[in-house]
Amino acid sequence: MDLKDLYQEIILDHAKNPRNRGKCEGYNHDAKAHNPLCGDKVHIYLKLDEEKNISGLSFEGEGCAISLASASILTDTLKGRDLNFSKKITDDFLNMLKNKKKITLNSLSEDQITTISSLSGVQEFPMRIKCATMAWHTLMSALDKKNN
Amino acid sequence: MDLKDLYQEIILDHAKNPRNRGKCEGYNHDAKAHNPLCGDKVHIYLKLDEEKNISGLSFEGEGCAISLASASILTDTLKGRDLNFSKKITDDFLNMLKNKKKITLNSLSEDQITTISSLSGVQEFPMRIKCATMAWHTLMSALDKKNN
Amino acid sequence: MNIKNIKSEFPIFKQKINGKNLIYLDSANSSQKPKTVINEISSFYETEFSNVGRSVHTLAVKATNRFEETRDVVRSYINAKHREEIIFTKGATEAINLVAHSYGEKFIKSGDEIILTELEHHSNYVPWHYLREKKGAVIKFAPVDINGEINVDEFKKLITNKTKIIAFTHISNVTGTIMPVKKITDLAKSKNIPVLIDGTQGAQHLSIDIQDLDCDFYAFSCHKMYGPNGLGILYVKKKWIDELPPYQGGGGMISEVKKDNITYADSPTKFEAGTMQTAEVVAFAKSIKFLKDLGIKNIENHESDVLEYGLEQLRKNNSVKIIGNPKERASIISFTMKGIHPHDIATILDDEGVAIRAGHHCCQILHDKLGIPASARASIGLYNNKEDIDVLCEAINKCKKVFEV
Amino acid sequence: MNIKNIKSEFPIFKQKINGKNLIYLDSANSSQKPKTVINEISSFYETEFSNVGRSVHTLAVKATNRFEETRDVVRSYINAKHREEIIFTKGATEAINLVAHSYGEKFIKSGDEIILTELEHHSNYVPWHYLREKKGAVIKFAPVDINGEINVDEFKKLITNKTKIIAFTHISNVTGTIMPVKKITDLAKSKNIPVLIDGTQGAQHLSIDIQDLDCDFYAFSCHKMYGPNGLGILYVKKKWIDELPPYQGGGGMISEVKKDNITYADSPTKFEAGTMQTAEVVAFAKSIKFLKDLGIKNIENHESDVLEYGLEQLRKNNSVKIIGNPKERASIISFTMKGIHPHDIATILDDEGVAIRAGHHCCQILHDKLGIPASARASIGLYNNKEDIDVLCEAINKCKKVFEV
Ligand SMILES: Cc1ncc(COP(=O)(O)O)c(C=O)c1O
Ligand SMILES: Cc1ncc(COP(=O)(O)O)c(C=O)c1O
Repeated sequence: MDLKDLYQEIILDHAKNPRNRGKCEGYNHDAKAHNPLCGDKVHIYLKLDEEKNISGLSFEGEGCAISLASASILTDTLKGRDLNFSKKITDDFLNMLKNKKKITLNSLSEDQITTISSLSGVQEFPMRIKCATMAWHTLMSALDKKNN
Repeated sequence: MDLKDLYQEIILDHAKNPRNRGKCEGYNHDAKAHNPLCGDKVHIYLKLDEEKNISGLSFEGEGCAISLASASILTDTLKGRDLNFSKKITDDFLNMLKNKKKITLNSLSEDQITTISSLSGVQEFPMRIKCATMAWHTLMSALDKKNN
Repeated sequence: MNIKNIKSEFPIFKQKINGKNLIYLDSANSSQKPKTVINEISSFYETEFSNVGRSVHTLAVKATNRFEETRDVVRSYINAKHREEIIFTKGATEAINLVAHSYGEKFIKSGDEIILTELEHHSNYVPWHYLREKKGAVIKFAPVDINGEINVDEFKKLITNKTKIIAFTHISNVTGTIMPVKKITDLAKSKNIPVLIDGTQGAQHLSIDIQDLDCDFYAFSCHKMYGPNGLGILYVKKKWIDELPPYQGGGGMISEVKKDNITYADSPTKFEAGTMQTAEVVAFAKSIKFLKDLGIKNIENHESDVLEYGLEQLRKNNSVKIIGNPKERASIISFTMKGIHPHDIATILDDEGVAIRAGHHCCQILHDKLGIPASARASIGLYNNKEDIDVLCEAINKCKKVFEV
Repeated sequence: MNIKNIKSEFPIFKQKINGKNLIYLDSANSSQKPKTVINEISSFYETEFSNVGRSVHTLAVKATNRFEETRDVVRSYINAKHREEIIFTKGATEAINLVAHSYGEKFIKSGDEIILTELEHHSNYVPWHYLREKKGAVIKFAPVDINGEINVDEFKKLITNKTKIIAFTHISNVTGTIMPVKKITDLAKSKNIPVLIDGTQGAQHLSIDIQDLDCDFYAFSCHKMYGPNGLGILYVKKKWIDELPPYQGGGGMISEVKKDNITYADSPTKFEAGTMQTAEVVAFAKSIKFLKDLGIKNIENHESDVLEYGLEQLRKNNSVKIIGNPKERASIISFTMKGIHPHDIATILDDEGVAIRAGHHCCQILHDKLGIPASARASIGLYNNKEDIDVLCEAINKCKKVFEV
C-alpha cells in the first residue's frame, strides 16, 4: 500500500483539470449517483447516436481526486466509442479494481491503457474503491435507462 | 446460603396450609399485585374499623411457597392489630429483608417473632425477596387506598 | 473439537455454583459463549476497533470489512440469496418490531387480520398488538392442542381475504414443538400472504435453509446461538427490501438529507440506523464458525439424544408433569411438579448447581391456556449431556424431599 | 493513572498503522476502549454470564445485580434523581427514536411544531422527520451563525404556542460548539415546552448534572464514552415515565398479557423490551469508573489544552480553513483545505498513522449551509496529546506536498 500508487501524476492531472465537464450537447441519456458517506456526486451525460456510438460524453460532479479523475478518464476514454465496446471496457475496469485483472484491450491505445490503469492503485485502498467506480456504474445506469 | 434457612418448617407449613385465604367478611380495603416474571399474584382484603383496627384481614393468590407463606404469616400476625402498629411491623419486616435487621417488637409474642423471622432466610436469595415482600407492599397500598 | 467434551470450550463451566458443577439448562433463555467468541470480542477491541462505514482510515476499513464479512457469513449460513437481505438488529425482539412497524405502517389497515399462534413469545405478539391498538387490526390465534402442536389446518380455518400476515414461532420456547413451517409457508404462499417466522429458538438447533423455508421474514437472536448479546438478525426477502419504509432514523441510513425532505439508502443500510454493535457483529462470525466446525447435524443429533434421555427419565418421575408431547420436538422440556411451585423448584435446583428457568417464559397466552401460572423449563444446549440430565433428576428428587411430597 | 501517559491503558495503541504510531483523532466517531472495559466484557462472559431479570438461578441473580448496578452508576454519574429515569438503549439513535416515537405518537398532532437546529446530527432530525411525514408536524431549524453558534434568541423567535418540543445537540459533532443549554432549557421551561438534549458528544467531555440542566430527555451513546458499542442511555425525567407509551414490544416490558389486551411494566422495564446487552451494560460501569478515576475535570482541562494547541497550530497553516469559531468549544476541529478534498486528506493522513474522519459527519444540513459537500474532522479524546497534534500538522503538510498546493 503506497500513496504514490494512488495519487499518480496522471490522476492528479485529471483531478485538477477534469476533461469533459458539463453537459454535452444533445445528450439523450443521463444518470446520477451519490455517495452519502463522503458527499461525492456524479452526473453522467451522454449522446448515443443511431449507430450505437457514444458520440457525446461528459459529466458534472464534485468529489475527491479519485472520483473526479475517474469520471474524467472515463469520458476521455469512451467518447466516440461504440456501445458494446464501452460496456466491455467498463467491465474490464471494474474487474481491474475488484479482481486485480490487468487491462489489455487491443483497440485501446497504449496511452489510454496507461491512463485507465493509473486507477489500479485504488485496489489497495478498499474504502476508496467506490470513489473510483461510481462514475462507471453511473455510465451503465445511464445506458440502461430509456432515452430522455 | 443454605436451603434449610429458606424452606424452614414454619414456612412450608404456611405454604401448604395458608391461613386466612379468601375474602374476609365486610372488607373495606383491598389491593392486588402481580409479579410478571414468575406469575405470582396476591390480593389483600382488609376491614379497618372505626377505631383504626384491622378487624378483618385475608388474601387470595397463587405463587411459590415463599409468597404464599409470607401472605399467610402477614394475615396471621396483623389481624386484629391497629393501623399504626401494622405499619410499623411492615416497616420492620421490609427492613429485616433489606437491611438484615432483627425483629424485636415488644408487643409481638415470642411465637409471632419466630414466625415472622422465619422469612429472614430469604435475605440470602436475592431473586426471591420480591416473593417475600409482595404481600406486605400490597397491604400498604390497600391501606393507602380510599375505602371501597 | 468433539461435542462429547465440548464444555471445555466454554469458560463458564470452570465455575462452581454453590460448590457444585454448573449444570446449565437455561440455553433457551440465553446460551453460554465459547472462548473463541469471547476472545474475538477482546481482540477486536484491542487491535482493530473503529466505527464502521464512516471513516476511510485503516482501522475503519478493517472494521468495516470485518463487519460486512459477518453479513456474508450469516447469509451463507441460512442460505439466503442476497447479502442485502441480512439486517443486523438489537435482537429478535427488535427484528420483529421492525417488521410489525414497517410492514404494518404501510400495509395493515383497520379491520385487517394478523394470524399468530397460542405458542408465541411475547415478542411475537406485543408488536402486533400495537397495530391492533393503533390501526384497528384484528389478531387471531391459531390454537394449540393438548400435545403442544398446531396443525396447518388451524391456519387454514383462520385465513380470510383480510389476512395480511401470518407470524409464528419456528420452535416453541415452552414445549419445544417444531412447527410445520413448510406447510404453513406453502399455504400462505398459495393465498399470497406474507409470513414472518420467529426463528429465535430455531437457528441454534436446526440447519436453516431460508430459500427452502421460503418465508418473507425470519428473525433470530445471536445470544441464543452461542454468540454475543445485544445482537439479532432479520432476514428480509428481497421483494420487500424496497417496499418497506425504514424503521429507526439516524446516521448511515440516509441518502440525501435536506431541510424539507429526506431520502434513504438502500438495504441493508436503510434498516441499520446509528452506530452498530461492531464488536458483536464481528464476533458473531466466530459463533457460526463454531457451529459449522461442530456440524449442525451433529449438534441436532447430540441434542436429540440428550432430549430423548431427559424425557424418558422425567417421565419415570410421578411427581413431574411434562408440558406438551409434540411429535417433532427440540431441546426443551417444560414441566410442573405437584405441590411445588416452579419458582421453588428453580431455587432448589440451583442449590445443586442446576440452572433452569421458572415462570411463564414470556408465553402468558400459552400458560393461560394450560391453566397454570408458571412452569419450570430445562432447555438443552450443545454442551449438555446425559450426565447433566442425571444431575437434574437427582435435584428434582431433592425438591420432593424438601417439600415432603 | 495519569492522563499524560494514559495511552498505555488502551491496547489499541500498541498497533502500528502503516508502520507508524496510531494517532487516533476520530473519537467523536467512536472512542477506543481502555483495557479495564475490554477485560470486563470477557470476564463477565467467562464467569458470570446469564440472561438478566428472567431466571432465579445463581448466575441469573449475579448478572441481574451487575446489570442493575450499572443503572445506579449511570444515575449517579449524571446526577439523575431516580434510577427508573435511566433507560438502556442500543445507542443515542435508538434513544432519540424512542422519544420521537413515544412522545410524538401521543402528543404531536398535525400542525404542531418541532424546533431543531442546523447543527443537528441526522439522528436528531430523521426521527422527527418521520413525525412530519406521518402526522403533518412542522420542523423549524434554529439557524447557526458564521461562528457555528446558535444564540438563545433564535429559539425565542421560533417558539409559538404550537411548539411541542425543542431538540438540540449538547455539543456539535462538527464545530465542537458547546450549546447554551441552560439558557435554552430555562426558556423552554418558561413556555412549558419539553426539551430533548442530544448528549452524544456531551457526556464524554463535560460533567453532566441532569438536574441542573433540567431537560426532559437526554440521550447519549456509551461507545463514545470509552465504553462498549451497541449501547446507549436515555434519561427520561420522572414526570414523563408514566406518560409515555412503551416503544418496542416484547419480553420483559409487560405486566399482563391476555388475548385481547396487554398491560405494561413500570419504567425502566417498560422501555427495555427483549433480551438486553447484558455484558455491555455490565462493562459500561467500568468506563464510568475509568472517567471518574481520571476525574472529568482533569479530562476537560487536558482536552481543552490539546484543543487550544490544535487550533493554534492549524490556524498557522494558510491552506487550512477551520469550520466555525465558537466561544465555547469542545474537542472537535473540522476543516477544509484549498484544492484537496477531505476524502483525500483522510487517506494521506492515514498513511502517516493519523486517523480522522472525512465526510459530512451525518450533518448534511450544516454542510449545505456552509456550502461545502464535506469536511475533514480531527476529534480529540482523553488519550490525545500535543504530540499527536504535531503529527497531524506534519501529515497535513504532506497533503499539500502530494497535491502540490
Ligand atoms: C421464541 C422466542 N421468540 C423471541 C424471543 C425474543 O428474543 P430476544 O429477547 O433475544 O429479543 C425469544 C427469547 O427470549 C424466544 O424464545
Ligand atoms: C451529535 C450526535 N448525535 C447523535 C449521534 C448518534 O449516535 P449513535 O450513532 O451512537 O447512535 C452521534 C454520533 O454518531 C452524534 O455525534
